[in-house]
Amino acid sequence: MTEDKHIKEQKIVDQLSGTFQNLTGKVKRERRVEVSVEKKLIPSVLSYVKDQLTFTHMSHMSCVDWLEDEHFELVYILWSPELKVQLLVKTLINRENPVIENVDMIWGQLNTYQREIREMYGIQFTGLEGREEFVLEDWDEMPPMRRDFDTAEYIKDVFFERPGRDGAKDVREVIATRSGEEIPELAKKYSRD
Amino acid sequence: MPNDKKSQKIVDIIQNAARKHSLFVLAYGTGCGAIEIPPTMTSRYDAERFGIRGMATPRQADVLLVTGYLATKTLKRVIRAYEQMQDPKYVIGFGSCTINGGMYWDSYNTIKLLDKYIPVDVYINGCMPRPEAVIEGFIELQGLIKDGKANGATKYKENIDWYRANQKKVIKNWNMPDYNW
Amino acid sequence: MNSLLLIILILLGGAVLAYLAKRITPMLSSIVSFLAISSATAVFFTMTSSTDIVEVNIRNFTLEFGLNAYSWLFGAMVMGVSALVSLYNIAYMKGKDRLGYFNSNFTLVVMAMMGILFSNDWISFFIFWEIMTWSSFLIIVYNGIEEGKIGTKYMIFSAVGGYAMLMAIVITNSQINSFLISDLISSFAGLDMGMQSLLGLLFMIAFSVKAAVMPLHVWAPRAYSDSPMSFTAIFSGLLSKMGVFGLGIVLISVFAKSTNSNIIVYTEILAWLGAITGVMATFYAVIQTDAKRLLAYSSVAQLGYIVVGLAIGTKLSVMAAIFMAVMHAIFKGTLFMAVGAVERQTGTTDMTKLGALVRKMPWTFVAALMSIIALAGIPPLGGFIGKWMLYESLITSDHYFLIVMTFLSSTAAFLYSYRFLFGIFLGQEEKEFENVKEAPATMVIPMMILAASLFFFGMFPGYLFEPIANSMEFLGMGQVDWSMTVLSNQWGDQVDTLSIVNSIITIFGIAFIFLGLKNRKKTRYVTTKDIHTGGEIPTENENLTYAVDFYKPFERAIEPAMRRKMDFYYNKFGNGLESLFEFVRRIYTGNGQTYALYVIIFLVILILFSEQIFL
Amino acid sequence: MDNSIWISILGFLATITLAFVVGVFYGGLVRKVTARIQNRVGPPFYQNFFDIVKLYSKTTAINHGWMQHLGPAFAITASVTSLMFIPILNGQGDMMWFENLNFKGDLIFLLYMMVFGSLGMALGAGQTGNPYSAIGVSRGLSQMVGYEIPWVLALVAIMMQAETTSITGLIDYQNANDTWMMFESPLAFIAGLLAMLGMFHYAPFDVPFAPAELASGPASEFGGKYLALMMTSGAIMAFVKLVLFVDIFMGGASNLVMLLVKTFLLYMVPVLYGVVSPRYRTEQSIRYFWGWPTAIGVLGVLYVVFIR
Amino acid sequence: MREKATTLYLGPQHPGITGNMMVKLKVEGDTIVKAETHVGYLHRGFEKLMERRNWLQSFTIVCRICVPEPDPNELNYARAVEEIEGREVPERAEWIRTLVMELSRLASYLLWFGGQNGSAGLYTMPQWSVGDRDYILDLFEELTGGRVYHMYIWPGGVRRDLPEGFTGRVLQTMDYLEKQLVKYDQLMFENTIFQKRAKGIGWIDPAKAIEWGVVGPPLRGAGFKSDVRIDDPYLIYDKLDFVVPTQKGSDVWARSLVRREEFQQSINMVRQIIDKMPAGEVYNKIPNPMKWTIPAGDAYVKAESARGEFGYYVVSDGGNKPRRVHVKGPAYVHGVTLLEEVLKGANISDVSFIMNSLGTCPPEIER
Repeated sequence: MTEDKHIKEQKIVDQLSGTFQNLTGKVKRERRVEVSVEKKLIPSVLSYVKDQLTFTHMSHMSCVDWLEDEHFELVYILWSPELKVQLLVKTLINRENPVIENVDMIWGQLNTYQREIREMYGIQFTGLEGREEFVLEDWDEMPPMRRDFDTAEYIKDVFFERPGRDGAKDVREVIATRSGEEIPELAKKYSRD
Repeated sequence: MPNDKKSQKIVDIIQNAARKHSLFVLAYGTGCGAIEIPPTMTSRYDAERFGIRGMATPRQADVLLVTGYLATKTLKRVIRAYEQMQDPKYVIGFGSCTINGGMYWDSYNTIKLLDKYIPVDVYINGCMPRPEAVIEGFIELQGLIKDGKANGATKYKENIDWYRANQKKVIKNWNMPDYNW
Repeated sequence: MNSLLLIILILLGGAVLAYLAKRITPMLSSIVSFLAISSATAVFFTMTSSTDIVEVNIRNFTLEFGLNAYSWLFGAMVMGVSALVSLYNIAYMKGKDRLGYFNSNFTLVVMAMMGILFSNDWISFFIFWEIMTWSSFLIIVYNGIEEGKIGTKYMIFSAVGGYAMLMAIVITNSQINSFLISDLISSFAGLDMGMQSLLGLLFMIAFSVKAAVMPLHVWAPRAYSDSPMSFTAIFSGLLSKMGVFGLGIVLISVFAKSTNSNIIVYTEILAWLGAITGVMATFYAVIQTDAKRLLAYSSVAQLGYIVVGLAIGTKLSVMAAIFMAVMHAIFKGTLFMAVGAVERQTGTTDMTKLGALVRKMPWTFVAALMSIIALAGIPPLGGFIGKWMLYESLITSDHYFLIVMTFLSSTAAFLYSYRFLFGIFLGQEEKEFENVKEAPATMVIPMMILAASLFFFGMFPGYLFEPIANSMEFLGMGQVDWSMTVLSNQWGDQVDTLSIVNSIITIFGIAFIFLGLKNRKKTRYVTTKDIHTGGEIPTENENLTYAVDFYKPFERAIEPAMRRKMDFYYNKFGNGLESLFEFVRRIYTGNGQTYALYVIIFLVILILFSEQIFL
Repeated sequence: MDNSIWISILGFLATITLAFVVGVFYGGLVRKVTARIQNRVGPPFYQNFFDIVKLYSKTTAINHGWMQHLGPAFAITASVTSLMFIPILNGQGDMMWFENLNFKGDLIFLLYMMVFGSLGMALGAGQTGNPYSAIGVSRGLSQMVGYEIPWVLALVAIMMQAETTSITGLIDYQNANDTWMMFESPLAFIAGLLAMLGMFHYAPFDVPFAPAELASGPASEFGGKYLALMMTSGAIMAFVKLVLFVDIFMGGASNLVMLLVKTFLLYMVPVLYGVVSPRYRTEQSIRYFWGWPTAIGVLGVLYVVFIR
Repeated sequence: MREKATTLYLGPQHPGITGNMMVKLKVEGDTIVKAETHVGYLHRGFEKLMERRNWLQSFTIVCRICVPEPDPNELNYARAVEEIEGREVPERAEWIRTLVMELSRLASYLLWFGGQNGSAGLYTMPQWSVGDRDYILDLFEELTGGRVYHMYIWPGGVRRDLPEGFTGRVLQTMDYLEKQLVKYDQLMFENTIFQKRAKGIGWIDPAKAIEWGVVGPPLRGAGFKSDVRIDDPYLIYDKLDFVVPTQKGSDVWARSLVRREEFQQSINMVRQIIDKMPAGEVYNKIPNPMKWTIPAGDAYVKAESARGEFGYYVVSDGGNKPRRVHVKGPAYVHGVTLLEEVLKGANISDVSFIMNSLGTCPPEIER
């Protein structure tokens, strides 16, 4: 990852860190640039890169739950059709009070992404419009994509247990014992007991 | 139950033969198994040979094909579609997910055992079942119909309370009209 | 006393009494009106005969009243329908304002129509014609200011028609020196060519206004739809038939004998105008959202067919036209009454708001269904017979493109027929109309009687053919063959209505009973909310009725034809005339007495200075 | 009363049975032919019998009110009554069984009788309150206005040529002149054929039932006995339309074999056209009928009027 | 008082809908005034499930995200893992991966030919093209053992080498498909009714296409020469000779033509790959999967699927399970924001038609 190999990528990082304070950026590889900013800078950084740096295409927006570090990481993934560079804008928000500004006026489809993240992680986007329910229906538990949501516990309460899963036994083994058949050698081999 | 051919009346035999040879499938691709339905219905496997045919609305359909796992949101629609169908009606559980949850056994949003919620006449296993397996399942169902043994709908009506309790356990906001049987 | 005068006097007295009776109680006014009309009907059916002739001498000229087979037919239609409508009127108008005003004018219209039918000379014809125009105008403006404009439009067109008629009468008198209708009939052929053409044009304009033929139809839809429905049943069903009545006399008895080639061109043009009226009015009816407006346009379209039939002038086509005129009076009367019942029970006639009244108002629905089937011309009801004869007459008289035009409009009529029934009676049940009840019996019974008569005439059209054949003989069409249940054209093709009806009833009965009885116990009756919506559960306030822009694709397809709206030009023209007619409106202050006074002054002037005017 | 009424009732029943069997059989054959074009085996030709019997044997039914009975009842009434009034064979010996009410109605009556069923069906569909049904009806009726125009033009042309409006009269005319109407006035035949494509509601004119948009269209809420009766009447109606067309354009048929051959060949026209065509939108379909077919129909009428 | 517009529930149980989703339409007449996409009927919580499975177990899951076209998912996941871990992939494996990708693209287009024409009411086309798709599925079955889900592309290469004689059978199938393409042309692209239906329908404003996030054939149909295979080259696409077709119309017809041309291009590419494929190893073996850990880091990789750009954002926290796998399918934008926008003012007849042309596929929206 030498400097001379990624000139246009480095130029983007330089321009961004020159414009915004507290912005750290690096070139990850060819055509991949990553910057980290404070959460209050997100709207201005996004509109800057869209208008000035030709990152007109919004590829993706993601969220990672760092439970241990007590923050969520939001990632805005942008693409410049002219420079052919993928830009990842990252920001951290507090896990206790997950609020960030809504930016769907910059890219309309961000509305969908933010609604999904709101539903899945419980992050509030101030001023975000749109239906409260996106994917889930009548969900009254903790937002399911948070890492402290235990699906195994949840399904025990709500759904019927999958037979054969009790006691972490192998399915074939359980079925075989139930019907009184001989347990095949193959099954014994994989038994977890 | 002596439900073999001898004890059936002649009318029943005709009816069952007609039912057997004419299965209208509700065109509802509930899960990812729906991707194997087009090959089943089209030129290579051609399920229409056996009188299997897609129908657009539940009023006209005989067979509800649950193609794979059901998310709880879909389960509600499936129940509604199933109850809108007219007797005699049959359910085919398609794929491992309907049998025991399949690879989504620990998902928070899919049901694991289909026949706790609606009665299933025939299961087809596999992930996904090949079109040959699907047709095999239909032929199995045809055999059951011929012998008058495909009585899932009757079972559902008799045990409606039990089924309803199970359904309401998963579907939190039960705002569907309750049907009187 | 002569029965004709008796009828006129009963009705006139009824009008006056109805006006006075509102002082006692408003309801009484409607009842008086009903009593007057029904007793006049009783007199008409029991005491009149076609030989009654009575002469009334005023100063130096004579008004002659009489009855003939032709006017008897129309008289029977007018009296029969208006008696039922006035029964309906009692409940319909209950609780409305200014009942005395309404009912006296209502009775006056019936009186005027009977007067027109009884007139043997053009003077009394004209006088009653004007009374009819004025009293109907007064009812149009009954509802208020907005109706004032509609009334003005109606008045302008009626005035054009009236002046045309007046001129025609004056010219007739100057040519043959007689006011008698029969004299005109006998001596028309002797007039010179130019005079024949002129008279023809004037009379056609005069009657076409009331019959709402294409360029002169503009007043009709709004006037029909915005009057009280019990009056519209008469307005659209009967009053427009006076135009048909006049056209019948002029076209058949007068022109048919003419050798003038211009006249034949006129009748051809009139036939085409009738057909175009039919198509355009049907298209307009298809895109309406208000049930009353829809029926109003449909009336215009139906009158188009009748005009076609009269203008073609073969035996079969005239028979078809008169048959359709009678049928139209019956089914359109029923439909307007049904709409009135719906309006009374729900408060609206907007088809985008109504829905699923079939369970709430089943009898109204049955009446409307029968009428719609007749309107669409579907066998076995009466409407079919008129349509069949019209087509047969068109094809046997080589009017090959006219048949396509009429067929186009009658096929498009299925669209608005269905729209009407669907919009009001079918579709999703609405919370708003949950507590709607069936209309009172006095409203339902007249509708059912009329609907039943449609069925009767569909089965035995011969009962109607007989008077029609007689009146055609009177009009000089010669001997007309008819039979009780068999229709036939001049190529010898036949349709047997009795076997059609039998066949339909048998098969329909078997199928209906089969469906009703099979698995009767296991048939679940569900609400209209329990439908297939892709598995979703519709929320409460979501609209599941397909009601707005029902025929959007069709509208898109006929867009080129609809681009030039005739109404638009007339409205422009009307706006230009607005200031001119401002003073006219100032005279029509909306007070009944003023109108009555005005009418009386007009009549007195007409009679006193008749010599100066007419000679 | 003498025996003749029983014989005629037997004749009715024989006619209905024939029409039903042939109609259903054709329905199965159509599925088979379609399947062969689509590179597959297809259902057996008697598949539609099973379907209808199965639907009759459904034990429950949904009903949204008594008007829903009306739709299928009207449909079957229209098809059976039309059948009664159509000459099926024009020979002398066989005619006895299939004569029915042939001489008591004519072409214009039939035009209206065939609409009777559609309007009834539409009313039944309206009662259910399903928006898809209403849209389907709106499309179907709109399209009907489209194809009725060339159809009437075609009929007017041939009726004026033969100077009769009765179907038996038209057959007699063709027999007397020893020709078929399709050769006598070919333009009218083409217009009629194009209109017939619309009457059969195969692609590209299947907007009222377009599954990709409307599920089942007007029949969305009809199942079990209702759908069975509708399928029965549909089978009979297909037969009626075919026989009518054969009668007026192709000289009728003198025996059953001839009838089957002619009707089958005729039926293949809309079916084969449908197999390779996508669906028109409603207004496109109306405009299509008001375009070339109508022009050809007008020319056909003028041809009869001026050339003949 | 009911609202003016009629509500139409198009789905989830509706034959015209592509998959298990619902478009709630508000219509006035047959014109749509508002469309709302409702998804979630297929939500399984894949991304949650992957947190509970180790790196290799997740492979069985990713392919199930997009049912009609599972291979881009496998590829993306594998490439993301390789990028974070820094694992080398043998040259031959890259070629085989490309072959698999192009075959899967062909299969997907064949399914699309069927869907597009099925929604237009031409039912012969699905019968032919879905039947022909089975020939490709047969190839997959021979190569991977699975008809639909292959689980063939693994980190470090592909699971096994090509079977004996496989390339010959691939070429045979390509010849057959090329022959069939002529038939498809006759039935679909030269069909005047289809053209009448397709032209001017589902128009996307080219000026806003990039901003709205349009990718794949719809974007190329709007006149943009945008393809991940040339913009951000992966595998061995830079060594292949192919054109990226574009059209100006930006309507259903333009998209159809783009797809038709790409179908031809893919056939050509498969031939080139088989022609030039080098010999060698296909698999850089991974350690014991239960103990296989990936160093902390993240990667966003993308690949061009038949419906557009598929993106995977994979985060590792240094453990033996992924911290986060976030999938972005083309339908995420096409099926929600774009569809709602395009359907405004459209005709009811065209809803399914437009959905097919955009390639809406619900499982990748909700996962």
